[in-house]
Amino acid sequence: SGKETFGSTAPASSSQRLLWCHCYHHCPEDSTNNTCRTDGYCFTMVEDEGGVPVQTAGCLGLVGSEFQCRDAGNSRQRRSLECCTDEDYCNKNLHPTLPPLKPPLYVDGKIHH
Amino acid sequence: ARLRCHRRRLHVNFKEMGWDDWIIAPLEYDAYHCDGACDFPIRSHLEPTNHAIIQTLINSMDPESTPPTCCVPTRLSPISILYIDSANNVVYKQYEDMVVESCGCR
Amino acid sequence: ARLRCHRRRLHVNFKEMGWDDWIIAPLEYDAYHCDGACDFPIRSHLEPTNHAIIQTLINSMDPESTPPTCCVPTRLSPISILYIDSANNVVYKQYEDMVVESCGCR
Repeated sequence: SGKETFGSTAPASSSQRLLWCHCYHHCPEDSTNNTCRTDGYCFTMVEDEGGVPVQTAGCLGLVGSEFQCRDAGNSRQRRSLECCTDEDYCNKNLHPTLPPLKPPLYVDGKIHH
Repeated sequence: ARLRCHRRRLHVNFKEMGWDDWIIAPLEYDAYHCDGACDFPIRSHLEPTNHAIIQTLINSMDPESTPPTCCVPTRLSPISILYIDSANNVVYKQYEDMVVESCGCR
Repeated sequence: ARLRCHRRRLHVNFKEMGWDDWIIAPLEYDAYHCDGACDFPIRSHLEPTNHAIIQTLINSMDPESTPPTCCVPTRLSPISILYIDSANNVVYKQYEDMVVESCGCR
């Protein structure tokens, strides 16, 4: 699930200023020093990859940010994403944590995973 | 894990395609192509549409019901080709959308 | 054989996505998505670019070296959504590119 910390400041683009973000794991090809720029939001995400929490970070565009930053509550993979826009590299201060494991389904007395 | 959506090399050789009987120049050029995964969240440099974002979210909720979005060219540029037309004239023409400049998830 | 590139149903339910805490209406809509093969020759209604045609030809010459082109939305339309924003205002906004109108090979 996604925690959106949009805060009161409007996204970068409304003042035509692009926001710098910290990025790792899939930065743009022309990225330098693990940074990227966007008209929207910085994000940090943690996801469960085979039992190991993997953290990624980067830039999300303004288009669709209401959807991506909120994420869908019940994605198959455990993950948590947070967005920010208040200052350059604000995603360095985001530390999302994995949502709790969903309890197995109890149906007709048997445990169904 | 599969690499994420990015531009990859694709060298086109018109001679190998058997087109050197009508194309004079260039006989080869770098067209590039797009390949790689489009998974959540789709980064800004992949310029997703709202639909691509919605589809990606639904794919992550129910992968069997909906495929992920696809990594395709989002910006292309032309090249000019010198060739012999069907009336045996030598023609120099600009062909649009021949070279991938950037890729995105759609 | 796999069906050729075409538009398929995709019903989006914002409530199932957990968004009924900020979206007032509509709580569901038909977004559609694109799926299917892009094989040679790419028909005109799939509006291939020159690059898509070249890539398709090279894929048919050497499938291992180059993937086929991908079936993606080529025309999209907006929908308007009534929602509550982060400052608790009720907002009615048009979201571009939310519904697939046609698909093509790119």
